[in-house]
Amino acid sequence: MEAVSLWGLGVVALACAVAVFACDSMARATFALLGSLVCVGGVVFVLGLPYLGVVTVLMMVMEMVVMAVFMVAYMMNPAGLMPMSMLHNKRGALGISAAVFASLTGAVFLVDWPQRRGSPPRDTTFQVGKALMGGQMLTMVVLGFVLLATMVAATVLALHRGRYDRLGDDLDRCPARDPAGGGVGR
Amino acid sequence: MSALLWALIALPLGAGAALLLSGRRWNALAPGLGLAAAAGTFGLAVASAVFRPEASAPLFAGVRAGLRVDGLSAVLVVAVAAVTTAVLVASPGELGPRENRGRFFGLMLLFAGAMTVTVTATTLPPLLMAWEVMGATSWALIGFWWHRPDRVRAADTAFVTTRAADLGLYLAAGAAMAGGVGSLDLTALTGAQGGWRHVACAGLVVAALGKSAQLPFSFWLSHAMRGPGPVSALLHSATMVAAGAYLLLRLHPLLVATGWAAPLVAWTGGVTALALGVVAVAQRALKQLLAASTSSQVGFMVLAAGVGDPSGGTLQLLAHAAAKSALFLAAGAWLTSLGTEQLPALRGAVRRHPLLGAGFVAGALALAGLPPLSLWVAKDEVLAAARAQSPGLYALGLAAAAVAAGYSVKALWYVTRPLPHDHDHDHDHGQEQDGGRRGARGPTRSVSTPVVVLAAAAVFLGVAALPGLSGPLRGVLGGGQQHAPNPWEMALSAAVALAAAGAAWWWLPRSAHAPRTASAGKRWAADWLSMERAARAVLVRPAFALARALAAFDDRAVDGAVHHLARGGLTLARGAARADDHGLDGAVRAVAAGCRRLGAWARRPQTGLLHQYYAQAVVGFTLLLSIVLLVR
Amino acid sequence: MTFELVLVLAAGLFSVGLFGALSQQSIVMIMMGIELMIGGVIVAAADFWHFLAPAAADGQVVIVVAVVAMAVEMAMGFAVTTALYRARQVDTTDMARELKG
Amino acid sequence: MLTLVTFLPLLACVGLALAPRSVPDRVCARVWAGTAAADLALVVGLWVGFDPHGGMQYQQNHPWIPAAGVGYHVGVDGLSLPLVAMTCLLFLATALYSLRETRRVRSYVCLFLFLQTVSVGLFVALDLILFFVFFDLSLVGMFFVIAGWGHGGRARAAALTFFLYTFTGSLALLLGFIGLSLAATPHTFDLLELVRGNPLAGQGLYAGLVLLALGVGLAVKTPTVPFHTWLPPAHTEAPAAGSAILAGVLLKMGAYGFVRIAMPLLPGSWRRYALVFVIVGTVSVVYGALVALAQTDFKRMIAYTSVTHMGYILLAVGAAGVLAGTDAQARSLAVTGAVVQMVSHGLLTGALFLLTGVLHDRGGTYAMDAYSGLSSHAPRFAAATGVAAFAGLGIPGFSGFIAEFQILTGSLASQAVATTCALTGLLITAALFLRALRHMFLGPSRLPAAAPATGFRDLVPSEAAATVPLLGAALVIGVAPRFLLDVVEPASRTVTQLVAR
Repeated sequence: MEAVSLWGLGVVALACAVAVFACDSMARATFALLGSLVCVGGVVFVLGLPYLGVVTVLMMVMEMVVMAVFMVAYMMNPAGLMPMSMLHNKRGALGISAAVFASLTGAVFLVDWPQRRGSPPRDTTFQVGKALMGGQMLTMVVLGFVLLATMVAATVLALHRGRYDRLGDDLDRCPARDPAGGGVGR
Repeated sequence: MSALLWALIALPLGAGAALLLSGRRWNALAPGLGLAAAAGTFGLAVASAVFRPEASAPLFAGVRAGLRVDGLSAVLVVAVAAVTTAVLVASPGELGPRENRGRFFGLMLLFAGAMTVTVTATTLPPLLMAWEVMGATSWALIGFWWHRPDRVRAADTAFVTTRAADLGLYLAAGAAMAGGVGSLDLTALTGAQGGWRHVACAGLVVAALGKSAQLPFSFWLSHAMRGPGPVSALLHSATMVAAGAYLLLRLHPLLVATGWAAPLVAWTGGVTALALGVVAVAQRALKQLLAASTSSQVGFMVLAAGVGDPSGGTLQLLAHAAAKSALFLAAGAWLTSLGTEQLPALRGAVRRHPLLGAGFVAGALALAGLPPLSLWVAKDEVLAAARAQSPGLYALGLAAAAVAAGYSVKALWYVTRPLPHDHDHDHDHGQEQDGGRRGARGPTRSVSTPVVVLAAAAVFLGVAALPGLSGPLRGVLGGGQQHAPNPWEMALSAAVALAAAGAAWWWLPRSAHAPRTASAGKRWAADWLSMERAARAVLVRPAFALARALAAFDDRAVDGAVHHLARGGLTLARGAARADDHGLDGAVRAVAAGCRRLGAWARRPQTGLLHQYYAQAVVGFTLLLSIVLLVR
Repeated sequence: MTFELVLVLAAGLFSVGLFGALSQQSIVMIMMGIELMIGGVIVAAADFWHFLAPAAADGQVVIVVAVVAMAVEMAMGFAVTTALYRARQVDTTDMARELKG
Repeated sequence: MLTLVTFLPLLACVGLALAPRSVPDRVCARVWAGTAAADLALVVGLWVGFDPHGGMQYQQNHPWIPAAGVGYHVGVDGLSLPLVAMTCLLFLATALYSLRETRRVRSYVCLFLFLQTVSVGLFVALDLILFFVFFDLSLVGMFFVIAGWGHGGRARAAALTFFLYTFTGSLALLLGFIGLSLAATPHTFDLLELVRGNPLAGQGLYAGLVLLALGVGLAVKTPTVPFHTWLPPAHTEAPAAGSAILAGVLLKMGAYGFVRIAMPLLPGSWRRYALVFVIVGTVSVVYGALVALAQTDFKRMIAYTSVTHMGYILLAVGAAGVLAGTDAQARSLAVTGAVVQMVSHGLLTGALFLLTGVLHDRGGTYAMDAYSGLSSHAPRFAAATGVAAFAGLGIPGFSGFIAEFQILTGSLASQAVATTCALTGLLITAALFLRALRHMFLGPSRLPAAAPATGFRDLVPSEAAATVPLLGAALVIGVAPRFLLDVVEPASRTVTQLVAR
């Protein structure tokens, strides 16, 4: 049963992945990607990690919806209305990715993987939670900071007003013409 | 007692130096002062001859400057002082009032002092010092009228020749020191070991022959005649030329000790006597004739020294000194008054100045060696001693005596001819004006008296040497195996002298008028056996050529080498600079350019295209992965 | 055998993503390619965890990190695209080559 | 006391240099003359208090560079005292001579005061490095004198040649000194210790090399034949006072070096290579005399005669090193003769060069054939030059004869052939001096074109006061040499014993 479901999810994932780059319209590409990543979540679920599987699926859904909003915002051919080939250097990319695929699969089959050690705990979610909150606390902290930094950086980058506007063209106006009044010494 | 000897030396040297420095300031007083000093010296000389003082002073390390008046030097000191006084009496006549008399009298006194030191020295250094000072004063006196370059050149020749011979004395001193005679005492020279004694003896002989104008060196005496009259009278007749003979007489023991020296000296003396006699006969000028005769007479003294007859030699020296200085004074006087010294032009000079003429005649007769006079007696002594040595020498001596008679009579003949008819004309056509003095006025009495006195001394000295009376003289001179001449020898030499005189007297009128066809021999003899030309060709000209060659070599080769070295240094420097600019700097610049190119290459992958970066990243990772897998 | 097959699946996903990232001009499509690659990584991590080391939680931590990475990548991608679009009104990598060396 | 004698001129020099510009030239010259006179008086004081048999006296020894074993060690003995006295007398003479100098008098005076300090310093130095320092400073001083006040167009070139040539020599000397100090244990440059220790007794080759270095260095300074070509141009271009000092004092530094350093410190190798020095000396004598004979320039001729006189010294010093065939008396006589020759050559050639200065001042040229019959124009000048020339060629009654007689007598024993050749030097020197006197002073009167219309002025008092005392000193040494020989003989005996050990 597990093998069959794995096979199914795998084939669907690969098909959706290929579809992402095959279809013209951005929207269809987005949903193909969603499909592929949902199958990935399913595979993880099947492999005994229900919590992580569900988390992956949830995140993918959110991302794809956001991506759809961007498609509309930037009018990037949302519905295949303006077919344009966004590809360049296809042969080079194909060659490299085929080479990578070949070397990876070669490695998979050539390396004599060690035997399984230990058995999966009863509750894998508890295992990852205890690990994150225990031994891997450093990873948890780092991830936390990374996420925070990403939020700040993404916001700053995306703002229409740069952080230097208030200082004028030659960057040395004193005091700065700050649209949002207040601040030190003003 | 040594104070007397120091005074004897100090008086002439001091007075001479003072007069020399005074120069023209006391021109009028100079003759008086000079004469006084000379007289004082004469007095001291007589005193020292009597008391025989001795003195010495430290000079070098282990070498003392010793002076002593013994038999031989006593006689000579008195003789020198006497002749100096006589000549200085005659000098004012010679020199005009405008001449630098201080310098003249100063130099003459300096010379007298030096001669005194020479005859009294017992060690080599003072002898050498006096010897050289005599040479220097003779240079100064010969070149006294220095306005005429030929006179100065003559003085130079004389000085250089005598100095060349004087090197022998330096050699002798060195040899003595090397031979172990540390004190350089003359008497101790025979004690020098091995070859050094021969070297010392050779040096002394050469120096003596040089100073006494013997054969190889006698040409300088003809140049010395260019000096003023009194100078020739004092230096080049009585004292300086006699110094060499005196030295040989004193060092006879050394000559005998070395074996070869005595015969060499004897034969040189004899040959010089003969050769220079012939030269004298061939001369046309009176002073040249007298000079050659001096050389030949000194030859007799050297002969005496060679055969070991100090008393005969000394007597010859004294007699010759008196006679020859008289003759020279007379010749000098005539030169100033008649303005010429050529014999034909001096015809009848005796008649013009009777007193002076008488002295000249007496001196000439003595010089001829005619029987009753002093030179004949002295010559006999010498010839007797020579005969004891070897008959060859005796024959040589007799021939020389004959020739001596010949040239004396020649001089006499010309001088005593009757005055030519144009009596007054003779006066003013004076040929070469010497020293710019007009010869108009006759010789004053101050010249005649010393001439007469000297001539008288020359005549009567012979008496002292007669066999009966010669005993005390020999005692004074310190004896030695003497050969009193036996009567037949004296008769033989008298006969030879008279015969030669008669023949000359007979032959002269004929040759005087005969056309002058001078044969090669006559010209050779007239030119003093062309010794000077030989010396100049053999020594002087090559020396100058060598000097010029060396100077050129020095400037080109040695200096050139240094400059080439410097130039080589410069080219090396330039080469290094070039190598530095193109070599090293070039390399550095090439490296810089290479880096720039590498920089450009390094920027090529940075194309700005995102996907190419991804491709590069993937390729990089795969390489890293493979390395990690392979390496581990 | 399924262990290797799942790994092949992961490799396949990774390669397709790579192909997409390399060949697409539009930034968004490139981000999609990267999304797929990270998905491949998640599958591989889960597979390793499941078949090799179920006792340790490291596999799961890798998955968590991968998920966070996916989120960060998406956020920053859109921020950069927005800034780029605002500045240059262009959204393809070919036009934005100012950083050329 | 010695330090005062050495550095008094330097004090005056510094005083003058710092004095305000307003000090007139005449005062500078007078200060120089006064200082020189004071220095001479001090040296006479030293001489009076000097005990001939006392060896090294008035010693002062202070550490200067202790790490390298270098000390400021000065002292005087029989060898150096006469030379110091002669140096001070010569500098006083040049001071008097230069009273009428007009060109940049202040720096001229300072240079000469500096030169006096350096020369006296060298003769009293008993430390090799101190000797070397003064040796080189003298070169510097003389370079500026020749370059600055030389009259020829080629003055600078001559000065440069002089400096570079002798400086290279001094480097060889330094090499030798270092070799010497390294051989001594503990390393020291002090002369007396090196003499006492005799460090190089055994090593044959090493000592030979050190002697070669010293020999070359000193041979360049006393110009011996192969290395003499810097002397004639240096002299012809130098001003009168400069060339008097160059000939009178600087040449003695090299000769003094042989007697003070080479012989006592390297007895073994000196004895082994004495023949080389004898040959070089004899060649210098004959070569110098012959080349001088061929000169047409009066000053250049005198320069070459200096080479001859230095050749005599080298002959004597070389002969003193040969033990075979001689006894101690002959060898010490030779060394005494060498020292007296240094003093006499200093006095006589110094006077001669000052007189040639007068000649150039009046006639504008040194060429001998430009002048004739000068004694009618300037009798006193002619008399002085005549006396100097005759003293130079070795006429008894002057110091030249005393020196040359002792040298030749002392050297003949061991070096018969070489000394006989050197004798010809005497004859050639006599011939060339007489030829020069005849050409220039006697005969009909003729002046060079450059001579002023007023004719040839006779000696002015300042010039007479400069040259006559020098000739007077030479005369005193010639007539009564005992006062000098009493001082020199003990020292030369010690040197002879040192060489023989």
